Amino acid sequence: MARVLLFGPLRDLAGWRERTIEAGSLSALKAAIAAEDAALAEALDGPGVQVALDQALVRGDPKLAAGSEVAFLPPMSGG
Amino acid sequence: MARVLLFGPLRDLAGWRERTIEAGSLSALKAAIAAEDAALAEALDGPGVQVALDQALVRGDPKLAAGSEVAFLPPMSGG
Amino acid sequence: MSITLTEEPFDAGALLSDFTRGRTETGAVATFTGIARAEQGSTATLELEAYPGFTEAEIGRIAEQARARFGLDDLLILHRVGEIAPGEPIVFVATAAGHRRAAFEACDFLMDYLKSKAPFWKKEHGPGGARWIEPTDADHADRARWEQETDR
Amino acid sequence: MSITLTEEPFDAGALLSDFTRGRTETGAVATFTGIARAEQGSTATLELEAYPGFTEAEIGRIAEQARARFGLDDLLILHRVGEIAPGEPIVFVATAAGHRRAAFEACDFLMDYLKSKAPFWKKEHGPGGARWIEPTDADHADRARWEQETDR
Repeated sequence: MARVLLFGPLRDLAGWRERTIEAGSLSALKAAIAAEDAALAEALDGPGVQVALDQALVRGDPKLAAGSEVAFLPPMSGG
Repeated sequence: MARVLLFGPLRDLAGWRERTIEAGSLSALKAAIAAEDAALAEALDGPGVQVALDQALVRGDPKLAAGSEVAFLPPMSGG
Repeated sequence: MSITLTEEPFDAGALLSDFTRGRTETGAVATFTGIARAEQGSTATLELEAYPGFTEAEIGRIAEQARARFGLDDLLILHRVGEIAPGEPIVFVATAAGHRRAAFEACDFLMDYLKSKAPFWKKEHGPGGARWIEPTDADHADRARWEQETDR
Repeated sequence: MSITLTEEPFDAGALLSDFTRGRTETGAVATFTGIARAEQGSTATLELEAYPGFTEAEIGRIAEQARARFGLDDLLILHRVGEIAPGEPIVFVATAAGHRRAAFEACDFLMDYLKSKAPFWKKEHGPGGARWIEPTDADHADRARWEQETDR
């Protein structure tokens, strides 16, 4: 069960900010999202979207542990 | 009678900050000062010393009116 | 070194008073206060979202860079999140250094970073609806100045 | 636009609070606070002399230049005169503008002027006696930056 967080425009698009989703890897997590919201899944792969796993930026397809926190960060706007 | 003001190191050298001196022009004023304090008179002509007449910088040998304020400004140090 | 996010309005002056107090070895304190503009009378409200923990840590990394690069004695960053009304301060940065050039440059550097790259997402609620905002070209150009300087 | 000389210690934060209050159209406020350093534990006191009237007028001329050159909404300069103890603020400059670059640059410009050319005479009373101070080479170099920019 990963805790999934969405920020900025991704949150508006999805209609939620935080959910728990069953997935053992980032690619499995995205597949689970795509199965119910194709537009959101496409946006998560959009230009400039970064992924943070337990508050550190990651690339590739990391494994997810029970209680992992996965955040999808669209391009940052600055303050 | 001109009101004469000294600032910074000129004031320390002269031992006074403000005096009234009888003089009809800047050159006459300097001559009056030289008559009693040659070291001060020399310092007033030293490098970077500016003269303000009634709070405006002047050059040359302006006439002094009764109640003129003449200030000798050594090089400014900034704040 | 203090980095804080807050949902409450703040008084930049009170922060400066605290920051300046008792600094007998610091010659120079520079500050910047960013204020939400009313944008010619429109009553736009800003909504600023952060990723708690991550956002402070990312700002902290850059603050540590600034401290080392400019030889700062200390720095303070306070940033609003949540809903911000026109006229309210959004961000306050203070830098303390021995001499003024370091204090000014560090403050400028930190603001360029905060405005262009810090992990915030900003939404403007105006009369015509809401829209997400991205950094301006000027913000990117401002930040790029510091990278060019490093290359020299 | 406010230019003041004062013989009393002041709180930079209180000045910033007043300066910032109610500015709904100003996006950016930059400040600088200069503090008398204790200079590695020596207990030097500064004595700063101005020519009342003339000094404010000269600073006002430069302040008006800064206002026009950088498009400032407002500015404030407060400068101590008389005896200043280590740790006490000597000068506070605040600039308000629509955007941060103008506010920063104007504040920097005003400080360079104040430190190198403003009509003050500064005496340091240290353990080894008193001496009059002239601007450093760095102060002159800082100020010269703005003249080069005008030439371009």
